[in-house]
Amino acid sequence: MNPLFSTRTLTLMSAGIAFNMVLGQLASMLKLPIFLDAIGTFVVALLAGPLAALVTGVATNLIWGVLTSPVAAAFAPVAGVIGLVAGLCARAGGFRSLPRVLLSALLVTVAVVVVATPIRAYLFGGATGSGADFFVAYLNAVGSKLIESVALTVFGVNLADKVVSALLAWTLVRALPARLSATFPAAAAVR
Amino acid sequence: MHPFTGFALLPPLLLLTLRLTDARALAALLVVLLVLVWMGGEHRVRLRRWALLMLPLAAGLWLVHGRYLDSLVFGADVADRPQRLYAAALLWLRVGCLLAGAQVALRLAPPARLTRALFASRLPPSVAYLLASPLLLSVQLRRRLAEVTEAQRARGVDPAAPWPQRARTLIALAGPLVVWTLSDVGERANALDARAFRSVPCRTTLDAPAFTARDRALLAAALAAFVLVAGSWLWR
Amino acid sequence: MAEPVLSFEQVGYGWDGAPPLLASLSLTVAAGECVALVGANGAGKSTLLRLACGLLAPSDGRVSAGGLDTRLARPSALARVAGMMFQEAERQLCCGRVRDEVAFAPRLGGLSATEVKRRTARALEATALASHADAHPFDLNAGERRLLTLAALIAQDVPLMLLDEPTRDFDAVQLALFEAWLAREKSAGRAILLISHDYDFVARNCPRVLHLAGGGVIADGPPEQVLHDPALQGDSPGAAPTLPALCRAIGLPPTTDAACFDAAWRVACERRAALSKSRGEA
Amino acid sequence: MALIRFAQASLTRAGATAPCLSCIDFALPAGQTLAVVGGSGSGKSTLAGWLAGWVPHALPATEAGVAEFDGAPLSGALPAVRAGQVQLVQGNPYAALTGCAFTVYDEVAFGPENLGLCEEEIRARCREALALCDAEALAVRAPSTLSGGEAQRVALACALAMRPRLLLLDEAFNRLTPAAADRLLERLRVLPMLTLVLFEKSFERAAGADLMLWLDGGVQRACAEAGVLFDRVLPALTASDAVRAAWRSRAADLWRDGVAAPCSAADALTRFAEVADG
Repeated sequence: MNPLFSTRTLTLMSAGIAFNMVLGQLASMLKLPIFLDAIGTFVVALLAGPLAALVTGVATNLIWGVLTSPVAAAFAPVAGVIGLVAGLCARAGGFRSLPRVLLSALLVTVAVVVVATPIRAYLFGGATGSGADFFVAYLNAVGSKLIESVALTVFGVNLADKVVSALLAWTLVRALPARLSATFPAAAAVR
Repeated sequence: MHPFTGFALLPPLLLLTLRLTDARALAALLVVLLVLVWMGGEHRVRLRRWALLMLPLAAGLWLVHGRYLDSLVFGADVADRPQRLYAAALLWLRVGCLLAGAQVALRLAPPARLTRALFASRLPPSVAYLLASPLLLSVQLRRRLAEVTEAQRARGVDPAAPWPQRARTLIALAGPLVVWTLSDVGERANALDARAFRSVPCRTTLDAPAFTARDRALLAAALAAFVLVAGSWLWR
Repeated sequence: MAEPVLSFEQVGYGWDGAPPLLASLSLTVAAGECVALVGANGAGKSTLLRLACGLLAPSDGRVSAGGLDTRLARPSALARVAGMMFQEAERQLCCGRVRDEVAFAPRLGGLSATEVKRRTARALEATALASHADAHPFDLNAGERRLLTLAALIAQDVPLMLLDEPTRDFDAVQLALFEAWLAREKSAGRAILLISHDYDFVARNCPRVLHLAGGGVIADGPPEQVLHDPALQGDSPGAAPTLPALCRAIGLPPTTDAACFDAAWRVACERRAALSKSRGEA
Repeated sequence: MALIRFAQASLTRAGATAPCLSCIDFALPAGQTLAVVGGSGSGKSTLAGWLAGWVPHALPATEAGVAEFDGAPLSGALPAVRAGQVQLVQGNPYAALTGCAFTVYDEVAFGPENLGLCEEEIRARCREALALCDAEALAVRAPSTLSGGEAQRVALACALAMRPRLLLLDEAFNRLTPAAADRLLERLRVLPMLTLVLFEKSFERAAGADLMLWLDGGVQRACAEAGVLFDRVLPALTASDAVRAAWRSRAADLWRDGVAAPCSAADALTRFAEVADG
């Protein structure tokens, strides 16, 4: 019987979780307006496909929820969607060139807005303690409803974040030693 | 005490925080939990971690729900500010309680024992591995970072350099760490395969953390609390 | 005598809570010297190298490399004076391409692009890695990876080189390449301090050997004299360095030089042939 | 019957056109020792991975010809399934650490635990493996703090705890002192029911094996006893100065017919004396 994930995919997912957590922690410590907590998920999406990336994303936020912040656990569905959409984009050739990577990042962002906005608006009243709260407050002040302000902010912040993350992950995977990338038969084309 | 027992207290806690709608009651709960955190080991780190997350969240909630920008910049009518802020405070207290509760649960589960418990649990080995991986990797990453820092210092990277050079330093240190973590994926998979990882469905675990009568009692208490809180909610 | 490139003055060092690893150790290495450091596992050889390039600060005494007190100098200044090859090559590699890895230290040192390029090309040529310049360091085999760390060190261009087990991963061809480089550097006046368990290699290349034991240098002299210590030799009869041992066993003048041995052996063989021939005639 | 059998076997890496290993042709009976020798990049580690059952999961490649372990094809099975039979110890000992353990003892026990053995059996195996590798004192240490030599002892102990029938040692002792390496190898050689394959670039470490297989550029050049191959393989391998002197002497025709080539530095001393006296 073949297991769902090969051992290789499993260790890759564990490395992906580690990346997500280390970088996400760094971004939140430095109070950056972006999260940087999906780079590992993107790397897994590129090398092992949508399902592995989905699990990586969800696992990251669940573990995070227990270890440091319950806020992260609430956003686990978002992390999963990022992995799923990024993996599907990668499989469809969305990481073959720079313009395609940017388009993939946009698609991921749209998916994130759909899932994250309700969570952020209803569970946390629009605030999560990051630099982006200021924008929510500002937009809210200009006169939009809370949910609209949140959606707009989520879109803006995530677009920046996902573009940076996708580009970083893409560069990383392109620069991998050939000996390693050859052992991922399901890896998406990156050039 | 079994490392998992602490986490069993989280669901009733979650339910309880949702059930309590009075800020004073929530605040009292929060104080109790924070005192519990303070009484445990490593309380300095844990309390700092708590504060690092909760203080910015407070600022964010205050900014968004106080609608200070509205009134200051646009002169909007914010007569409902107290109600809004009260709701935000409730939310903040709930998150704070959960975070403090998680810290209490973690105190009861040191990484080595938690990993062992995960591998000994009924979870499939692959799931146990994924859940344990941050615990396992954080030790190795820290060790590895020390090695990388040493090697790069020998080549002239100054970890205590002034700011303009700091970015360069960061790249020089983060680069090898990332390359290593990814290159290590293959080696680690080979090592796991070589040790017959997942080759039989049921693995043995030496010195598996025992599930004692006390754990059972606590688990029962947690379940009872859960039922109690849920029941009281439904009753009303 | 000129200022030594490396000097230890009454140096003591110990890890926290453990008995001191090194105690009142003094030594100097001059320009153009190639010195080998030998001793049992855990004698403190690697620690001594780390002290020499300032990665560790001595708890007593003073270490100076290229005239800099390692305790006071900044890493960037020390990196212009002393370079280190670590025992595990994988731990110091940080770039995605061989070329960038070699150029790392010169770039960090703020050299001009042309100078970096020149040094990189020279180092890659000296280590026969030019054809792998665009490969990923982790795609190289163990010997090539070790050569890559050597190339990075060559490009760093420091007067004092500290090598921890440099020959372990080399095959015969790579070893010959390395020894040729070593000979050139010695005559060019570079100071080299290396750790090796290969006593034949030490005897061939290092005119001076330090035996580290019990927290200090217990012997300092030519390889044959120092390596003869029973503490360094296993219980096998083929005591290293093996060539002088062989010479003694068959009654030739002891040497560590292969050409000298070959010449002496040829003479011995011819003399014996002539002798048996004259016996036959008689 | 041979435990390992290769007949005109070759291996081609995925994406490559030319094979990375070819003309592999030998049979190794159970309980014997084979030494695979060659320089850097000669394909030793690839052959080691192939024997360890890495093809095609960990080593994406296709094989041609016959490559069998115990009568069954070498490749195709999941690597974890073969772990109880075949163990590979690599030159980089840190690659053997799973990272799933916080002490050396747990690391050694991890393999037998995965086999689902009973606790006493696991403890017995750990005790035995650590003792054989002189690593008892390391048992309580954290695996990531081990030095190279220590990690190599632990890596070997981890492999032995799986009680393999075939043990592959890919320059597994290169961080130990020569004396320590010889001592360990001697202990392994007398273990009953264990077939050893060494992968070496040092002639002397390889010369003690029953059979020597010479790889050059991924091609099997020869497979015979060490003494027979001596004159051909030595230029490609590392060796002590005394053994190399013997090679030069034989090449220069300053050797006596009937005196065999030396297999070690100590051996060289007596052989040279034979040539000189006889």
